[in-house]
Amino acid sequence: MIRTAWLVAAKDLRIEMRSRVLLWQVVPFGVIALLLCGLALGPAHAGNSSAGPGLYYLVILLVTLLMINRSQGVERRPGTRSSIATLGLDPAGLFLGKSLALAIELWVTGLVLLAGAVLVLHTALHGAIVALPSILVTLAALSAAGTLYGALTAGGEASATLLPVLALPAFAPLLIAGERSFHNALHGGALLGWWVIVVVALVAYVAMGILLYGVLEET
Amino acid sequence: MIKDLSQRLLGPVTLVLLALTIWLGLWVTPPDAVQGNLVRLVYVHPSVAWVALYVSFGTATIASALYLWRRTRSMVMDRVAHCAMEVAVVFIALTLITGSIWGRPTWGVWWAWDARLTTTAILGVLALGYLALRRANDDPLLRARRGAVYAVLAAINVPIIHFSVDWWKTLHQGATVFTVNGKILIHGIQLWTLLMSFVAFTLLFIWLLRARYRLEVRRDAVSSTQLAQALVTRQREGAQ
Amino acid sequence: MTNDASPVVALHEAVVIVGGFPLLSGVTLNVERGSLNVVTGANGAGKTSLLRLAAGLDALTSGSGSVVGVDLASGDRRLLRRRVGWLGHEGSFYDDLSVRENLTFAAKALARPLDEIGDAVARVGLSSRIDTTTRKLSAGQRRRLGLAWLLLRRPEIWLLDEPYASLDDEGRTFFDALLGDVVASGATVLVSAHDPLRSDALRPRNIVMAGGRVVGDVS
Amino acid sequence: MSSTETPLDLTPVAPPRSPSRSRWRSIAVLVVLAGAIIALLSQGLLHSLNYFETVDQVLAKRASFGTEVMRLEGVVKPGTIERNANGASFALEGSGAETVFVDAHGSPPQLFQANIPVVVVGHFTTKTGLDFNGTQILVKHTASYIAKYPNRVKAPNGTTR
Repeated sequence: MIRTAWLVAAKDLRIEMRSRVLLWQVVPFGVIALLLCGLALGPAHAGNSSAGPGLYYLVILLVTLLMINRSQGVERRPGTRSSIATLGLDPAGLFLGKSLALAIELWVTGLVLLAGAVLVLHTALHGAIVALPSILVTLAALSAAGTLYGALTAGGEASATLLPVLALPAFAPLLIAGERSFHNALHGGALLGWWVIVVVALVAYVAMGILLYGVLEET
Repeated sequence: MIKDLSQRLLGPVTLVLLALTIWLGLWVTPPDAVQGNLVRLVYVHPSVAWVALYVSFGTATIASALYLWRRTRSMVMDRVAHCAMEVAVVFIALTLITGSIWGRPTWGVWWAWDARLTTTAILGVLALGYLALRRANDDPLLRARRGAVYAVLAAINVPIIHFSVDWWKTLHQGATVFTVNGKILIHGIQLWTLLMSFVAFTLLFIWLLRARYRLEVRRDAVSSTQLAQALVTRQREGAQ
Repeated sequence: MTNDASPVVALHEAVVIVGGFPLLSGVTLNVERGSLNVVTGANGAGKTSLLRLAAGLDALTSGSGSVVGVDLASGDRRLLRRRVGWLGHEGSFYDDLSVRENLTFAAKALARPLDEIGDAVARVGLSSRIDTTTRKLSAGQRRRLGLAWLLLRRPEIWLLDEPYASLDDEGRTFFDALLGDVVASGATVLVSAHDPLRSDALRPRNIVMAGGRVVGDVS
Repeated sequence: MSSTETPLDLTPVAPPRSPSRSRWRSIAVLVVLAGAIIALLSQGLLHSLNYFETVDQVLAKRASFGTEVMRLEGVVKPGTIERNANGASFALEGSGAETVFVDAHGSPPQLFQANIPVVVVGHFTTKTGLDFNGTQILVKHTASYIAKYPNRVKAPNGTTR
């Protein structure tokens, strides 16, 4: 399982290195979304709003949806699908590998967007640094959940529209916990409860993925 | 024999109990000291919410988990899960509507960012997502598997969503019938009417589920006839 | 491995229904170990579906069958897929990876020696393209990539879907010779093709399909 | 393509043994999953915070609330309600005699009246004073439903409230 996970994760990251979809499409999308958030707040609030953490995570969710589609897309070309299926990879390892690769990609994107939030939305730099651990764990939970929901919706005609409907409600607690812990890192406040939410979500999704990814792959 | 009788009586008994609940709730029970006639919503809202959040969603979750468990995997479980989730959508919608009607005069707002309210709304979207996922997959096997995985994921999400919203902020009354010190804080006839409403709406759920299940069995029968025909047509292609 | 006397593929009234359409409508077929079999028939006759069923890529809806001793109804299809060699007509592996990267990934997944990759690629005449991204290969070159994997994999049953479709004359000659070698080494081959094989040297068994069933069988 | 080199070795090779579905792995994962959910539930039940501060809490440590936006819960003191063009002003009392004076904007909900618990969203006007500036009044659900005409019904134990 672990061996397969490393193999798959390395493969997905190599595909990203070759195709640079993240660099040329996803990150620019995230940056423009952040700018639009600033514009939506209006000139009075764009520079000094307390909505920074929330908007940051909202943009992260949108970016995550794009990256899930990409992550599943590379597996779903008809020829790719059958030839990879005959390698008979362990589904739990496949899930872990794809989640890990997605998490690493999300971390990179998340850091770039965090810098963007500091620049554009004037989020305090020291707060952003304090919030970094919770951001990394939240993004890991998002990628585990995203890999599951991606596999759940992949392949159909309407998969690109179905994914947000299914995944966003499940992302809601991560958005809340991420936003609150980011906010509390900036302004002070309790963090323990939010760590519990994020860590439990991470553990739950990884466990469900290990148990159930095979059921989703076997069709 | 007994099974047959109970099946035949299910519908009439449900209707009688619902009618009794309405009669007791609207005419017999007195208005509340503070809430006045608004208190009558207590005979609808909690019991509808109970069916929506626990009975129907719970049935769908358990049936889905049983489908995923290899030994109990069958299309029966898939059908039960699907039908229960459809009923759940209706009851969740009713919960939100009655809650909103109650919230407006007591809270002054149609919508409050309250833990139960928000969780219920997200649960409603989860249930709708389940139905959307089923519609998007034609193949019965694929549909059953994906639906079951999604339903179990949704169920595990419920406590996570609930507590995250709860800690975000909370405003709602505590448990009414069962308080911590076991003291019942509701008056005699009101209590009996409330309990009757729970029984009546639970029976209504069972009745609806059964009707929906029967419809699904017939649909499956139709599609298996169509499949048999398609198979014969396909074999004839080869004979020519 | 399974007993030599039993057939490698044994199907009885096998029906495969996908999305409400009967791809196979009752196939009864035995394939002996070490034999060369060509499945012919018009478009939509069920050739590809038969090979996909044998590869463990599609599930059996009704009827019974086994491939290399794995039961199609109750067995683990993932374990079956690990044992077959599959060459689809839609291309193979990941478009964004090079020939070498794709083969390395597959070889690691099934514990095949990496130092044989160069040899296998040379055999199919792709040496000059070994570091080319698969996306940039022509349709014929992609088939050769799939073939190189099978040379590296050395499966006990070769399932080749329309392998002649995009090959030039030189490729066909090479391919005929290869099939002879495969059968001689004790593996079983199922090939789908539009027309019966032209080569007289191989003397394959010709299975004719129509309407999702076997309608003719010439040894 | 060339077939001139040494003949290919194509002797079939079996794939490496794959650990087929391990029962122990599933059980271990289920245990971890159950542990996570139980941890969440226990935390959740410990932490079930109220999102308002009661008048008593506020009076006890008034300084820590300053003028930040908060939700204040208390009972409307009878005889203090004054409705005006902007909304209403009234006094909120806790268990003691001390009260907080609330000036709320916006029309109060239908059920707003004396002697009921309400939650007011707003902030104190000064750092230490007891004047509260409200933007919204929420009538709090009480968990008890008590008949308006107690004499019309009898509780099972024969008492009336």
